[in-house]
Amino acid sequence: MSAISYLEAIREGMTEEMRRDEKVFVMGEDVGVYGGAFKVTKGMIGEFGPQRIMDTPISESAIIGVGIGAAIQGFRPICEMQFADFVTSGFNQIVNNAATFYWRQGVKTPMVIRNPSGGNIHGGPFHSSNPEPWFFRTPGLKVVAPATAYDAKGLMKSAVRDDNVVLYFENKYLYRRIKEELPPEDYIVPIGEAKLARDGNEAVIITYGAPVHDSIQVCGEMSKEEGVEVAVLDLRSLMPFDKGKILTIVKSTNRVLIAHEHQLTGGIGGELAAFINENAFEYLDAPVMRVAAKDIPVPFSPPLEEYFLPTRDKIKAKLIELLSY
Amino acid sequence: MSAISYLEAIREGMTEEMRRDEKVFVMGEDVGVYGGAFKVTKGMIGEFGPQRIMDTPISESAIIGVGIGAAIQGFRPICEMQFADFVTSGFNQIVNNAATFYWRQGVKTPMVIRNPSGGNIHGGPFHSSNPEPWFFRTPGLKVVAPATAYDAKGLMKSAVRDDNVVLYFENKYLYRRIKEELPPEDYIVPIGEAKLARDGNEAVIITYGAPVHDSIQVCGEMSKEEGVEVAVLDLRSLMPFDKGKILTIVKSTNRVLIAHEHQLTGGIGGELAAFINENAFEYLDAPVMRVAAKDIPVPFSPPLEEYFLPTRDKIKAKLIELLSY
Amino acid sequence: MAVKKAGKERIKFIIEDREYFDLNDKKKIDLYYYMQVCRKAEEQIIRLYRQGKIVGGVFTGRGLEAITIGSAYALEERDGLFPIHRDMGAHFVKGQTLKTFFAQYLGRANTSSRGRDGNLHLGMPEKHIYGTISHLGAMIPVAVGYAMGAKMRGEDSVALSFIGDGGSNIGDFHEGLNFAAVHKLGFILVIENNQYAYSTPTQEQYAADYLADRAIGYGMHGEVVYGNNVMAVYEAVGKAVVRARKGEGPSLIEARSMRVRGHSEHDDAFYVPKELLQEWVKRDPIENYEKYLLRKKIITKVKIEKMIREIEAEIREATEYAEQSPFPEPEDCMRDLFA
Amino acid sequence: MAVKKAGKERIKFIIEDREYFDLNDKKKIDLYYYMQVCRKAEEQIIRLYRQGKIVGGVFTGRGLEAITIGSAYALEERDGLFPIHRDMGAHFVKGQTLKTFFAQYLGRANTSSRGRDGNLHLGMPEKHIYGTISHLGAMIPVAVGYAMGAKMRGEDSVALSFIGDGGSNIGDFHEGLNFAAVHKLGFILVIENNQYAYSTPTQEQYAADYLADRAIGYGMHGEVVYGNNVMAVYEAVGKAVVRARKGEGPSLIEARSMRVRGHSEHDDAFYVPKELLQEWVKRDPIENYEKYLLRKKIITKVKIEKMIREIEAEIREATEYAEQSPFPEPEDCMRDLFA
Ligand SMILES: Cc1ncc(C[n+]2csc(CCOP(=O)(O)OP(=O)(O)O)c2C)c(N)n1
Ligand SMILES: Cc1ncc(C[n+]2csc(CCOP(=O)(O)OP(=O)(O)O)c2C)c(N)n1
Ligand SMILES: [Mg+2]
Ligand SMILES: [Mg+2]
Repeated sequence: MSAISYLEAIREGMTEEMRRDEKVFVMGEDVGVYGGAFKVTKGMIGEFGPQRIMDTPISESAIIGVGIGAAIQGFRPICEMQFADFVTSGFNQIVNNAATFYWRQGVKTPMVIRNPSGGNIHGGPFHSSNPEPWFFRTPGLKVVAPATAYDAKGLMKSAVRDDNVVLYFENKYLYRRIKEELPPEDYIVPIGEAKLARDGNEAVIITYGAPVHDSIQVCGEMSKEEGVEVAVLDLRSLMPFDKGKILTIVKSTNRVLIAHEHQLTGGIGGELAAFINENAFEYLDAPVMRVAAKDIPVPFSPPLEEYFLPTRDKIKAKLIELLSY
Repeated sequence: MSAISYLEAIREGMTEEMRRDEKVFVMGEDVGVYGGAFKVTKGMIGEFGPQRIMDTPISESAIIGVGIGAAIQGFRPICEMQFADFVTSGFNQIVNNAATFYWRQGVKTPMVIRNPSGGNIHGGPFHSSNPEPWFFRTPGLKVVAPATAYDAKGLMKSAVRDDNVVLYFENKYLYRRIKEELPPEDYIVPIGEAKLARDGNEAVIITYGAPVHDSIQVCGEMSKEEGVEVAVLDLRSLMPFDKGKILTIVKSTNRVLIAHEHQLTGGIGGELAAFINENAFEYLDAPVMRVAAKDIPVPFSPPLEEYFLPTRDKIKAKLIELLSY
Repeated sequence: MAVKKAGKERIKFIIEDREYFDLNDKKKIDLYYYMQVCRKAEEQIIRLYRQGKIVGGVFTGRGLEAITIGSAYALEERDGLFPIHRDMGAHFVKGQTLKTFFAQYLGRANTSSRGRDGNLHLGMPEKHIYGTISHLGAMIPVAVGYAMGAKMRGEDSVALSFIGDGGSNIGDFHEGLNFAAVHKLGFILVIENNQYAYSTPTQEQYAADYLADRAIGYGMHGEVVYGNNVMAVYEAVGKAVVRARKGEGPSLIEARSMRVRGHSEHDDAFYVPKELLQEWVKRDPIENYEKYLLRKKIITKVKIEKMIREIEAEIREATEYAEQSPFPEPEDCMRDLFA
Repeated sequence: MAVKKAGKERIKFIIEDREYFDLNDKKKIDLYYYMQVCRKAEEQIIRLYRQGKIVGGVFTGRGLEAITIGSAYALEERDGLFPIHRDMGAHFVKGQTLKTFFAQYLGRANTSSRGRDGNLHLGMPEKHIYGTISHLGAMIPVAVGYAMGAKMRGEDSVALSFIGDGGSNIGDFHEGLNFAAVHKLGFILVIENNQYAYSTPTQEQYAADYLADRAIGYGMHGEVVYGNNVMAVYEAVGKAVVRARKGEGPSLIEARSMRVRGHSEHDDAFYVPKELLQEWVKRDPIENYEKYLLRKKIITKVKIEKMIREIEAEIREATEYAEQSPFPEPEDCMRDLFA
């Protein structure tokens, strides 16, 4: 058994589910012979053929809408957005059609929408964004965002098996940068469960996606440098988010830093902070603090993007501020 | 001088700006001879003609996109969405094109996008929504949401004069239900300034739109019944929101209830709560509490919609909970 | 080289006296029956609306019955129907009951949407009727996907949807039709060209001679029919269904008619020229079809009267049923956000 | 009645020996010059990319120079240009400088986007060049609005934009063109049909014979040209500009060509059949045009060599300028979110 990358884990998750259930299929731009812009579906057409690894016209709204229709017919489409940024072109189908069909008509529309997202690749404003907050606030959608290969595979499997619409945010920066040995047997990561990525008692960083790794590293440094142990809670699922685990760790650490790669204002961190404030107010020794991207579109040129992103340095600085409050 | 309705105030705002500046024009579905689905633009075509009160095909994305192009040419379009719900069909143009043009290319795109929004009219999930949180979190957009005729007019004028993209959320329920005498002279309400709609010292309800009126009424009742004076801060502008006024009133009341008509989770209240928590932690005698719509689409049948909305009863109950914390 | 298009007047606004596809007398009477059911049911809705009993606004398909009924009559039970806001006629053909119809308009609990979705967003999944969302055009890609699902399962069922002259100008129309054409799916889109989109006349919605010509740009079959001749509509859609089942791909059928009432019941349609309205009131699809059936001796006056009495009785009964049906429990709307 | 369409083969893939609109020898040499500038500049970009100096990916318009340059050459300064990802040729004609071009690709501060927007999202507002966003089709309605603004001001300036065979299938294509046709706006859309959209061949993007046929469904002028003949492209767009200025409405021009490199520089285009590629490499728009100019004695070998030397010198100079240009200050990106 050898280690596989985050990207390969996504592919394995899809492949195994497609073997298990013939109703599962993939559709998107260039997913077939080409294997997708990031090669996530590479080789899959060889095993499953063009009917189940289906290239589509450049029509994000139709990709989602057709996916809904196929789901009504009992299929389980995995719709790929070439970049998460383009999900805005299918926005209406997601938030009004897909999100509501079951609630308003009792019609199930199981589907996964894959969104390669995130920055740090010099993609500029339209190839680097993290659009999950728009969906996080939309009733009827589930939202997941794995940070490790293990979770990428396990959450993909859960998403495919889920009878609802699951927005799957995969972080492009992590694709080939992290590797892990995965269990040989079938496993899933349940949607809605956070994971304690690092234990600690002086504070907790609640985060997901790429900043999970930065946070763990920062906490390691803080442990060495200052002797403080800070926990890292990897949400993994954003909607529903794991209220139980959040409150437990908050109540035992009493100091909370929320870190996310998308912009600060109106981000998911706001909701988490409000939730923690409402439900664990008496336990807080300091205000819930947040570190996030700046409130501008993702800039292109390296010095700007570095300035924009919630880098390790910024996480560390904010953590020190929190600990010294 | 006689009182005019909220709806008439919007029309007056547009009309006066169109008289003042020939670059201002209105475009949207059925805004011309028909005067708009809600008759907000009624009669305006008589004064300004079909070139400046322009009917469009049913193409929300083009309405916004064409508006951007006209703005590049020095015009100041006011684009009407027939219902705010349909803004999702123009979502991509707003969040990626309109919101970023100036920042990324130095090209100004002054425009107003009017969104008749809100529930309590038995319109069902797609004629009753409050989509402002999606835009609130999108860098590059200004967002306003007046609750009174005075502010409706004054904010319309500011929005038209602003060199940026302003999303103007007008509450349909208020259209003909509230009236006010307005000053005869030209006035504006600056974007970014909240207004103390009611003074008080025991707590503050921070809100905007229709719940402003419910909040004021609830506070009146509480004053009579319990002798407590609770302030109501009407945000009026959501982006930028008035950080100064918020912190001032929070620091003098020490208890905060946020009320908004859209769904709780991922709503604007989350950001406000997080912001208050971050910046006035030591002043809080209770957690920042929120009252909002339920986390489902807006239901159609009256008993369901009543259950869904943050009604006066619910605001009052939450306020009592806050005061007795 | 510049593109060419076919000449201008492509249809006659009369019920031509000829054979129509596979229509026999029984089917012709069926079509008449459904048109009367739809007309009478919608008249009842208007009555209830005036009595303040309807939740929400009221849109009807008056004058468009030939389109919605002629189209849906070409479907089998297993085919998917994706009706929009003027397509109650199609519902009834496909198996929507008068009881669920009235219950829905009164906001009651006993419909597939349990009072959650707007009155005309009625569905009936067990009959493969999928309730629309309000956003025009949004159901087109979904119906295309339904057709794709059928193909993937190796079945020959088709999907049918509708769109207006106004709604045809939204992006999803384009993306959906193009997708269907590329994959040669069994999808049929009927354009209800009723000359107005709310207050906006067609020349402010599009500049083409015929919306059906958009089919050329997608590489699919396109066709124009007289929308007030139920047999012609049935024929065009029926043939489209045959092609679809054979795997010959999608069809775009433009049915020309006129909206003879306001956009919805609160709209007096002051913006519609009186002469235009009069002309089309005279072309009423039911009255003229009735004349045709009588003239051809397919039906008798007596039979018609009996039929109408039965329909009216059924409508009364369904209305009572609906009025006695419970409103949903408030908390019920919190259930089933997720499956 | 079913709709009709015109026959199949509508263009010849050769540079025909005939008059082209108002092209005289000077203009013909101009066209050649810009094509060489574009070709050489993009070759330099590829060199810099291989040296790891470029920020972001690299997309080129190689083989499409006749389309982008022939089109933009029909514009005046006041006309709006809305180029997309393969249209550097159009930029140069419209006044984009080699210096700003290279500075942009190196992520430097001294361009209209100050390092904020992606390399090919270059603009130059003072020359009425508006940098695209990535979302395909999104600039179409914007360009239509630019044309509408011109009309509202009583001016006759026009707007030109491009779209690919793939991008033509996105909703904004439909909404934008329909809007332009209804309002008879001075908008010209050139479809760069280069047979592939990333890895996807045209038959998986659309099923129509010609994308230009979509013009019929909008009621506008549609036309197909050989995209590797710069004069034919210029002629079609030039005439469209004349019509646009006269208020005769928009045009949709499909230029047929081939993408002779990968989608971007990281793509070796393994999915493109070798023969197809060879066929089109032989049809290189610059080489064949050069032969035409030499054969017609419009230019000489000597003049060409001198021209190329000058271009290459200018490119070297611009590259140096760009490499010496500063990166933006980090905090600069926080400015000007609002005007
Ligand atoms: C995307 C979208 N925009 C606007 C509306 C509001 N609206 C509802 S019906 C209608 C007019 C529709 O006209 P048409 O498509 O011709 O259908 P008709 O009502 O004439 O049958 C409009 C503008 C909508 N439902 N969806
Ligand atoms: C809405 C949207 N979806 C997907 C993409 C990703 N993408 C960029 S270029 C491209 C292929 C474009 O093909 P085509 O339109 O034919 O233009 P070409 O590159 O061949 O010139 C794709 C899929 C995008 N930019 N925008
Ligand atoms: Mg219509
Ligand atoms: Mg292409």
